[in-house]
Amino acid sequence: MSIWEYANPKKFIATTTPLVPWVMGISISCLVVGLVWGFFFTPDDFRQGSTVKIIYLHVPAALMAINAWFMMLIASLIWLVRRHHVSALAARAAAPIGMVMTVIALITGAIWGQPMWGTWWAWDPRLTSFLILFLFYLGYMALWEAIEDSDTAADLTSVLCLVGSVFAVLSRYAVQFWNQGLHQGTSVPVATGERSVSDVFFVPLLVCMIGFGLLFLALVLMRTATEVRARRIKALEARMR
Amino acid sequence: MTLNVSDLTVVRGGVPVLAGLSFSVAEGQALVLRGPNGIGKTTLLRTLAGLQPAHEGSVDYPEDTGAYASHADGIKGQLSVKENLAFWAEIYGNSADESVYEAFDLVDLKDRIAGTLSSGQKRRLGLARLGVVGRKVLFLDEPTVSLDGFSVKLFARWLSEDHLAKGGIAVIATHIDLGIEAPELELAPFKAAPDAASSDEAFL
Amino acid sequence: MTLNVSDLTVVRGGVPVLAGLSFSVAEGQALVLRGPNGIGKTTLLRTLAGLQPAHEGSVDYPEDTGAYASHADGIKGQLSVKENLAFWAEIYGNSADESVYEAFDLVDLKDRIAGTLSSGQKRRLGLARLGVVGRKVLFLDEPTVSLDGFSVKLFARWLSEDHLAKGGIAVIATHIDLGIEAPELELAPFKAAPDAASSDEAFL
Amino acid sequence: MIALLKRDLVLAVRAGGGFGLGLSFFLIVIVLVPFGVGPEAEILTRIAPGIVWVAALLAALLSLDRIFALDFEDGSLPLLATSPLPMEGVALIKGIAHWITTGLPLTLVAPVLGFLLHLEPSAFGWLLASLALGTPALSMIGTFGAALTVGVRRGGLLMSLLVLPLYVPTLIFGAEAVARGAAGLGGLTPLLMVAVITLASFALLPFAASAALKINLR
Amino acid sequence: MIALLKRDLVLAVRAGGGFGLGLSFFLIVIVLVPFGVGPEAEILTRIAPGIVWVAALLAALLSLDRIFALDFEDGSLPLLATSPLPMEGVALIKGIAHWITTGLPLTLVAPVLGFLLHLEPSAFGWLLASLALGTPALSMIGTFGAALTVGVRRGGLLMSLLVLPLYVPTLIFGAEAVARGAAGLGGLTPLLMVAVITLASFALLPFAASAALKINLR
Ligand code: HEM
Ligand SMILES: Nc1ncnc2c1ncn2[C@@H]1O[C@H](COP(=O)(O)OP(=O)(O)OP(=O)(O)O)[C@@H](O)[C@H]1O
Ligand SMILES: Nc1ncnc2c1ncn2[C@@H]1O[C@H](COP(=O)(O)OP(=O)(O)OP(=O)(O)O)[C@@H](O)[C@H]1O
Ligand SMILES: [Mg+2]
Ligand SMILES: [Mg+2]
Repeated sequence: MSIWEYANPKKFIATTTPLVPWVMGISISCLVVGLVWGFFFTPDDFRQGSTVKIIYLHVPAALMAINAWFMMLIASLIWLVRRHHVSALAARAAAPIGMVMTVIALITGAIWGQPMWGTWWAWDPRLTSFLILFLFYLGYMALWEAIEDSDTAADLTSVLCLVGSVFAVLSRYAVQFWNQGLHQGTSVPVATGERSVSDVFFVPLLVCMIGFGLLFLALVLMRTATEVRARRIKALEARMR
Repeated sequence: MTLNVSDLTVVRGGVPVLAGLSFSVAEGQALVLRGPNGIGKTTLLRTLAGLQPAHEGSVDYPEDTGAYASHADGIKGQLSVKENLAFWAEIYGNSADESVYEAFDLVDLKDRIAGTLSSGQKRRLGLARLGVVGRKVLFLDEPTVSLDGFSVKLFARWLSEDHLAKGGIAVIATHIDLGIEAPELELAPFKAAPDAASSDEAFL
Repeated sequence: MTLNVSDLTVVRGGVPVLAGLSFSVAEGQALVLRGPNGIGKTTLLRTLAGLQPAHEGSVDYPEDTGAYASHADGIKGQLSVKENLAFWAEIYGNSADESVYEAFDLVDLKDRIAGTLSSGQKRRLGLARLGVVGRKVLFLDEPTVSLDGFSVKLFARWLSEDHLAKGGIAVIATHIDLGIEAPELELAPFKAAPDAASSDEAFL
Repeated sequence: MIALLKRDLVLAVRAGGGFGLGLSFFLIVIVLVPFGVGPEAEILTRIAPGIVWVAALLAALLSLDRIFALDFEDGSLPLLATSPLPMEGVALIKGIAHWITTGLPLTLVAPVLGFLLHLEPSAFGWLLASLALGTPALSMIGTFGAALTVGVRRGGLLMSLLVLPLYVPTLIFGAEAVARGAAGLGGLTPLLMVAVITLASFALLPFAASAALKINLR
Repeated sequence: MIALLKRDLVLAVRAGGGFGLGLSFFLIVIVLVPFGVGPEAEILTRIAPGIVWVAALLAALLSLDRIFALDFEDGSLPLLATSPLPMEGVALIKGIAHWITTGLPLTLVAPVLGFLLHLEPSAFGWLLASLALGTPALSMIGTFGAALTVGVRRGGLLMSLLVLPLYVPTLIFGAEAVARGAAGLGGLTPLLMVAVITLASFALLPFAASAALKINLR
């Protein structure tokens, strides 16, 4: 028995359907615990005041936004190499979720930026590379939508995902180069200091991250199952003709 | 050299259209594909030419000997007739000699910009391309569309005397009579059953 | 209602191609244009349809009764068969009723995206457009290209029973036999002499 | 005419999210400028009105060549020309359809992008108003340009060349209205000029476009 | 392969001045910016490197969709795919032809336009070098984008959406090289990065483009 057995659409649905409620349940528990803990039971930061609490949404969302693309990359590779339909559909299913995560990270970042930097938006390298990531998601999804034949769409989006990943890394490097060179006035997002802040902040953050990760997993499983069923309907319709 | 097709299933838009096709065409022979509109002639020819993968079964002929002519001619309207032919000849590493223009009655049109040709003249130019590629196995999709009676005869003459007689092979989809001697293959019996295995079968 | 053409000269790319054409087609009649590739059938039909001006002579039929069908079908690949027909019907202020689908054997294809049709199916859809425009005078340029024998008969039946029998007129350019009773006009004798007056004559 | 408008909108949506795409091009152009110019907020604030307008113009431009080209290639255009629809109506509808798929979504999203370029807060209203009044002119002028070049292969670039000078007045007045609004000077005069250009385009250009189409079909 | 390159260049010239048009688009975009932004010299000097680069990028972008679309529509592409030319070679040649008709003339004329935008005199050399090294990458990346979207109707805008984020690194390094040159900081590092991107694009993207083409022709 190999793991590829689960790449069979029917087997996939049969295996994952009972799992989804559990994953979803744990994820929601983690989120509730993490967010409530973070929002109500941690002290205000002496420098940032209560605005620091947005970190419980911002950081996990940012993390998942990147990981979603990474997952799509792996799923695309599996499709190109082994041609399992489920992996192509999983990549398709992950894209909108990743995009929403990117948007959440951008919006919470913007909301945070207003009190911290006095501006909603700055062309900071990290912010900028997220904007680019958002564009990649947009293009990837648009290509899926634009092509009628599902296998063709899967092939082309996989190629795009591969090439896009290389360029995304390159962009990230470019953006850092660009901004550092021009000497940005605002402080870099608190990538440095914050984690050194006591566990009071860090533990609930960790819980939230786990919650977001599981939420992503549950959503991907659900959406993949939906894509599989949509494909099944299409196949059945084709047969009826 | 022969073209061997065995147990072929061809798919279009995820749906199998023809299944269980087997035939072989020997050197110097042509095969005429017949069948009503939408039976799958174009799909079959594209599969034979290697533009799309066979869903099942195999297609076998020596590599780099095939050439395909589709409904569209691949003619550049901005180039002259001569330039169009010279381009394709060069791509295939040949040169377009005078006899091709004669065979397809293009001598007078040689320096005309292809965009100003009439539909039949354009089609003659598209067919003349086959005369310069120097390939042995031709897959022709309705080659005589828009041609008048005289031009159809010209084409039939070129096909039998200049191509088949020199050891070529041709598979031709057509609705009209070409006036060449060739076995016909009626495709209707090979129509794929609606529940035949498709590329989506994993989802059913 | 008749279509009267008198002493017509038609021009293509500044060069006259046909000259001195006169004919008339009465209600309920069709006229089949014959002639080798490049003689000027398409040019003539475009002139009759009013897409290009007559160089000399006159074309006369009641205004807003003509419809033209060219080599290209004007089908939108992204729309379904039904949507394509409904669009043209609406443009002409009509509606596409069931009988048109039957007349052109499109009932099964009604909800298919037109881009996935085979070439013959597409052409049938293009012809079905003529069934929804409700025009009396049709100018048809090689309507049966790519059609199989059965579809040609379908079209001939529609033309004679649903169009001509109801007082329509049709001028049809074709290279194959349509199987309808209609006078034929051979265009070769009307080929314009190379020194015939052209639009550039002022420079000669 | 409604049928044609409906069809064009349906086609725009079917062909892979027509609306979304014009919009994302606009977005991307605006995002690219800081990459070129650098991230300093003061500079961006200063050039934002001009850049948003230039981006709107380019987004409109990029989709122009499809207004008639697709209909020309598949033979619909001669069929429309011999149909009972007047050619002026066809041109008008094509312009309107282009605006609905490009200008309208672009106008709605422009404030968000002004924000990325650190546009002065007081200018947002002016930006919205000037785009709402000005983008229809861009679509209609573009339709005329597309009609002029419809038979020409590779007409896309030729058309840009013809259309861009025609866009200049709209661009100047539109950007000026926003810039004055940002400076608190009141941009009513340029805004009015934009409105005049739009009205005049819709009153006159359909006739010119129709003439150009008929000539190109000959 | 030479035959294909020759044909594409001849077609570009025949189709109404291929070279001239890409160039004039570049020119017009650069001329439009002062209309939008206002004529102050200091601001223009400041944004000139970025604007020239963004304009080059848009000029390249505008002609991308024709790289394969025309060949697809008239049926040449399946014929090329069944010809002895490897598809990678076709993609490579198409990229080169696009560069010769767009990137090359644009690079040659860029200094003149830099002048219109009051570019710092010390930056002209950097501008020329960065465009010469960077525009080939724009063409090759664009060829990949065009290959991805070749079968798709209205692929033009979709392609822009896919290609523009891929253009970001080239744009940043290119504009940065000029900006640093203008500031007298020495733009060698970004220039080197541009060269690396170009080399890598030409080494790898023909394969990706060829894969995409084959899939689209299926
Ligand atoms: C739209 C604006 C913003 C975006 C797109 C954004 C994006 C990101 C990204 C991508 C990460 C990286 C996650 C990781 O790799 O672990 C991150 C982390 C973080 N951001 Fe933001 N950010 C934004 C605004 C802000 C603001 C205004 C602040 C607060 C001043 C902030 C504070 C942080 C912190 C504290 C982290 C965690 C850093 C770490 O522990 O590594 N961000 N953000
Ligand atoms: N995406 C699709 N989905 C479903 N069916 C399709 C799709 N694309 C094509 N078909 C169908 O596949 C069949 C085969 O088409 P093909 O073009 O091969 O026919 P053909 O024999 O060449 O017909 P013609 O004589 O009209 O050219 C047709 O019935 C067509 O309608
Ligand atoms: N710009 C031009 N300059 C010179 N001759 C031209 C030009 N355009 C078309 N012609 C010629 O005009 C003639 C008439 O063309 P037309 O398309 O009307 O022919 P047709 O009878 O429809 O032919 P077919 O049966 O092939 O469709 C052709 O010989 C064509 O080569
Ligand atoms: Mg066919
Ligand atoms: Mg003709």
